Amino acid sequence: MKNEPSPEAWAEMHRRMVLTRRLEETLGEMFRSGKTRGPIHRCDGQEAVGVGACGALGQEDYVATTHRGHHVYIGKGLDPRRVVAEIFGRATGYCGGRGGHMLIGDASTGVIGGNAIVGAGIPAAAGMALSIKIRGENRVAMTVFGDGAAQTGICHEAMNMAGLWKLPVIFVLENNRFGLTVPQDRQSATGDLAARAAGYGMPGEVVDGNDLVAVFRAVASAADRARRGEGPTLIEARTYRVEGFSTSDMGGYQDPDEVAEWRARDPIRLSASALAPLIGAEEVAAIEAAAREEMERAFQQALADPMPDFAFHAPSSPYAEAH
Amino acid sequence: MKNEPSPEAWAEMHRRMVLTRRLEETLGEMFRSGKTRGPIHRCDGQEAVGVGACGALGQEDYVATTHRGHHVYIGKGLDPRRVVAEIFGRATGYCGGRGGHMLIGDASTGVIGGNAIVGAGIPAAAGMALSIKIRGENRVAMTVFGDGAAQTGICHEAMNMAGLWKLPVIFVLENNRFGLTVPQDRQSATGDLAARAAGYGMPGEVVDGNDLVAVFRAVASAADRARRGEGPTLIEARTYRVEGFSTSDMGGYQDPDEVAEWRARDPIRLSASALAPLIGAEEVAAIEAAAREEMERAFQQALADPMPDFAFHAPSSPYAEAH
Amino acid sequence: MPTMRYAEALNAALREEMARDEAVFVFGEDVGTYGGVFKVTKGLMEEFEGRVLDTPISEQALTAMAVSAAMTGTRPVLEIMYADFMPLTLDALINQASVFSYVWEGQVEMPFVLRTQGGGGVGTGAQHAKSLDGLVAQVPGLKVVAPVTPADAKGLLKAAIRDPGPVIFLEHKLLYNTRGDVPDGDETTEIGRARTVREGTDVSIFATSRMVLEAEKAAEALAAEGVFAEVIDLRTLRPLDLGAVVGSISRTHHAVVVNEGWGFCGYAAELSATVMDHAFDQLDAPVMRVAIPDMPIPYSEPLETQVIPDAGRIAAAARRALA
Amino acid sequence: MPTMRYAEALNAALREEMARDEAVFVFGEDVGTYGGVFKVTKGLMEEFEGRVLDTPISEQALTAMAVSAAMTGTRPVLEIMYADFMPLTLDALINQASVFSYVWEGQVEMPFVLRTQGGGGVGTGAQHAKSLDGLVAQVPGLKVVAPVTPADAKGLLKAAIRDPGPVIFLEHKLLYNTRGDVPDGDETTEIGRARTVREGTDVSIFATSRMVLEAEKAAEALAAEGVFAEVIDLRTLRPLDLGAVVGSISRTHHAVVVNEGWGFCGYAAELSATVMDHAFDQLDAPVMRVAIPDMPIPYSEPLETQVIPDAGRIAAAARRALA
Ligand SMILES: Cc1ncc(C[n+]2csc(CCOP(=O)(O)OP(=O)(O)O)c2C)c(N)n1
Ligand SMILES: Cc1ncc(C[n+]2csc(CCOP(=O)(O)OP(=O)(O)O)c2C)c(N)n1
Ligand SMILES: [Mg+2]
Ligand SMILES: [Mg+2]
Repeated sequence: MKNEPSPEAWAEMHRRMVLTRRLEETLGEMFRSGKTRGPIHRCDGQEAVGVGACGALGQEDYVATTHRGHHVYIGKGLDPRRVVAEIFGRATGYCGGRGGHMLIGDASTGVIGGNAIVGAGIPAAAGMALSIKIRGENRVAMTVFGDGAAQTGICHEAMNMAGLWKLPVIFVLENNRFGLTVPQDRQSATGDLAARAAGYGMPGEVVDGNDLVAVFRAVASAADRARRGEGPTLIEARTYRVEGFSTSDMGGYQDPDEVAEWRARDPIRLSASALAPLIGAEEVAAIEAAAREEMERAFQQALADPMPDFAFHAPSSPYAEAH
Repeated sequence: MKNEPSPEAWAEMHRRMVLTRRLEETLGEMFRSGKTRGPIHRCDGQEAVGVGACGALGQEDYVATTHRGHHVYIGKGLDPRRVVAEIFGRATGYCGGRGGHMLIGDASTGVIGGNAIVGAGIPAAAGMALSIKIRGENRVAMTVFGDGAAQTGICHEAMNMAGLWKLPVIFVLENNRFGLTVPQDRQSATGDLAARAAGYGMPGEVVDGNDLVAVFRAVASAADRARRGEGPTLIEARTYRVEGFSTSDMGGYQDPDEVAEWRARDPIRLSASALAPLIGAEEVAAIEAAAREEMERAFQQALADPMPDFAFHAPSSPYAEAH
Repeated sequence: MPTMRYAEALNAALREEMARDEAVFVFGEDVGTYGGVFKVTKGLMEEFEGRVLDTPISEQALTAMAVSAAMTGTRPVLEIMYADFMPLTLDALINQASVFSYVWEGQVEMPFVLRTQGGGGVGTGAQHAKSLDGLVAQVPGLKVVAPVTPADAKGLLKAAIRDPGPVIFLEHKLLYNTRGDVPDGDETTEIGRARTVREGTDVSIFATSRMVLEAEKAAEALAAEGVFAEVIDLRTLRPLDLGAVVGSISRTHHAVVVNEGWGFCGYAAELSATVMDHAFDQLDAPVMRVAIPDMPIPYSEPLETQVIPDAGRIAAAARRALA
Repeated sequence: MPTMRYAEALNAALREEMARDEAVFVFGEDVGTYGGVFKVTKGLMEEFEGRVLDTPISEQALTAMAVSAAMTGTRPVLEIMYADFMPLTLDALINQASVFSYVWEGQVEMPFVLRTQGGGGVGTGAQHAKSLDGLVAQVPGLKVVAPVTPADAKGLLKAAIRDPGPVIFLEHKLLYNTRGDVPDGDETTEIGRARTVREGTDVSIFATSRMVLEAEKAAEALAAEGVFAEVIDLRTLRPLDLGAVVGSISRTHHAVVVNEGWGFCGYAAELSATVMDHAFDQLDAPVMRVAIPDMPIPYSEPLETQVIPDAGRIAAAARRALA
């Protein structure tokens, strides 16, 4: 089948899902023991979206993500240690501690980047795609954004221009059923977000966001389409936010039955059982164990890394120098 | 037929179309002889949209319009003399000369109001509808906006909320085929703007924007729907901007054949020939002559009115007082 | 006089005003079921049916809707979750709210309140820690208040809701859990009046929002050195209490201005310029500006603490003024 | 040295830079087929195929796209038709452009130019006549320039396009038709350097954009009275040429600051505060602020002329400073 991941590629994506899962779980534990700073937005249960989507791209392709982008960071191949270091404000983090977990960027892998303004990744990716088109490059740009972000004005403007100019961009709508605490049907006039694609002259497709390979396939086809000059695609990956909005979440707005149902469809377990026939159950188990260990090491190293030193940064204002 | 205008109502709308036409033509003449100040955006050829839409509303209903809203002002029953006075910056104008032709407002007739920020009338009307809903009133709010405005982010956000909350609002998209100089197909990824309504959980309908009664009917039905609590409607009225964008237009981007075709479908002539069988051709002619005279008088009076006196207006800043 | 938390004081103000006046309604992201991410709107949705709305993530249209709803008979109280998102509201404030209060003067009132919270210190990063006071304080026709005590939080919010014009209400994320005495019942704090927190003879410290607490600490440290600082909580940023500013400087002849926004072109600049305009002859030394250096707010703790003004920097500025 | 109009000088700069560097592209509303409403982009679409784009009316996304396109290898030059629409661009400037230049420091450059034009005087009304210099000058990481002569229009635009960071380029609607000598070829004007327009000994007048012309007239009027004013065209609003400001005041000991934005919290406030910070001891009198009073700009001629600063108000301020 076209755009099917090779067993090796799948195994690598599986590994990255497990890395992400351990990242999120460890962050949760550290939050509970008071060792994190600022909000943390976990994406466990949604790993297949970020990892599957990034897995279908090349290193040279660009991706913009959100406040909940750990699966994209890891999915695009960032070094877990430097991701963790950034989350803990270390000098060795991807932003030297300046950005924090929502703003990680790494030009060398095309992660440009995390973004904590809801919706902002959408025009960001469209702008990168415009750049690609102007320069005549073979890259594509992608953004992963939320169902909440789909209601922002900037989403409309960016998608219209992407459709109009047939930009090489892939819009991955990660529909986890909530925008912060508000369920999707109380923030959107339609339950069918993918259908809005027609209004922007592009195809809209719904995929199972907990199915790694389904996400991979959809994005791979969209990337092909984009590289052929046929323009953008909207892919709505349906998943569910099984954790709270962030570490500060006080809960009380989610339906526990729904959460349990989705937990039962855990993307890592689904991937593992489909991958085992291809590479063997032991191999899957070995990959998972190694990934868990790698993430543990990443935490150990990152937490031992130094904090950054402060430096003024205001090249355009004379006022700062006076302080 | 339901929501058919009575002959009297139709005749009154016809009169208002002619008033608007004479307003625009006279402004054009005065511009050419250097007697206007600032830009003027003429709506002649599009009178049926504003006049037909406002004709289907009551005085208590709200309307927000654009930089090109003369047909809405006149259609909602504003006094031509005070409209002209505002356009010429007179103290007797609807804003005492403070607003100019793009910002006319009159609370007593629900004109709230003109707006020169493209797209801004859309959330304005949605906000009025929210107010109506909160207060449990029987009014509706309407906005007339352009095909250019349909591409703004604020349009998306406002329509989504209107659909979500089933607000009593009518979105009249006056598609005159241009946003300033850019044709519709070079600013929108889709030619079918009404179809976007589905993404906001509301019906979308296309009507002939040069057919006064078609516009009236569509808006009257939408108003009924809104008053029944069934929410908003998007009505795309297809027309054509037969004049330049504004008095400062240097032309060169319109297809003369297209302009000629649409001029042949003049909304006033179409209305006249359909109205004549109902009230008699002489009556139609008499209405038109009276309207032309009334507008002429309005100009004479308004131009004789005094200019305003300046007064500071800065209740919230101590700085202004120092000047 | 009961003691309560700042967040509770705000909640009480909302509850009392909603009970007092049916035209008051509350909307914003997560303000309903969840009671607001800072719990300011807790319990209101159950208590006031239909008058508390959870909204989509649509700051731009929400603000525009607050403006028009306010012009048509309701008194909206809109929550914008972070002051960092105020740029999204600025078209509605600058091109709508500010304009219509002047051009339609007398025809419509515009009683809306936009509540938001800013400030740094807890690792929320460059997109969630800013105080953009200078942006909104620039807009004619708006009032801008920033209470630091729970009493003023309640008193100013009640006054803001009753005000016939738009009021921007600036809270601070580090104040919600602070406690203080709050008068029972219907007391309001007059908009436009500063508060003398501590009398002094040597130097005047003018501060806003949480910076008032740092100024108090600075004053204590200075007192230990025999320097007596007068601390003025401006409370209202626009209209500024000119009398309080000039009066204090006429006694101390030295001034420090403190604001948690950027220095260059920020609110502290206006304070310095105001003193220049109105009290130059009283000054024995230049006004000292204490503000955020002209750079984004970094995430990592050792970096962030360097940019947020604190008692140490304020005291140092006072010493410089007196040197 | 050929003489040309300001608009032609800008056009020449764009043409030369587009020819010099294939990464430069131009986009914005009506900049293509029509050549821009002020004709600045005339002829470029034909000359540089695929590198000049007419856009939808989507200021918010367009600016965000300029930011990300600039980070991925192109040099976008975006036209925002009126400075009044800058609020729509501010999220992209404050939360994107400003942030990433710091948090990803070194990883990406961000070479984009946002051209816009502001200013009043010709009856364009409250939504089309503002100068919002203070809004954009507040943002760390941006450079802000405002040429008044055709030579600087060309020289600064070329420098802005070549700059590795974001530059906001402020034009003025009343300058496009002014003429002046413009050096041939590749000359640029250094960003960050003010220009002494006229030397003087008694009072320094610091002005921006078109206000420089009014300041010159004021200086002439003052000279007739025996008062010699030094007129400084700041040219760059951020970073401000502190040396030029302090240097001039050290000679004249009196200062007037002139900006066509609002006074309270506007750019003139920063100028006054800058003098307070850096030249207080040199001052024999307070700095006089000349700006737009804190109100919307009215439409009608006798009202509008009262709010736009002119030579008369500037000269009066200089006399007050020297009184
Ligand atoms: C413009 C803006 N408005 C509000 C917020 C606060 N906020 C952060 S995340 C979030 C919900 C986003 O929902 P969604 O896009 O579905 O992403 P998810 O958290 O579900 O991944 C909100 C309201 C923000 N960061 N930016
Ligand atoms: C936010 C904003 N961007 C740009 C403009 C400049 N402008 C004024 S009218 C116009 C075209 C509007 O097109 P459309 O909405 O179709 O209205 P029409 O003029 O065709 O009636 C533009 C770009 C503006 N006033 N506001
Ligand atoms: Mg979501
Ligand atoms: Mg149009």
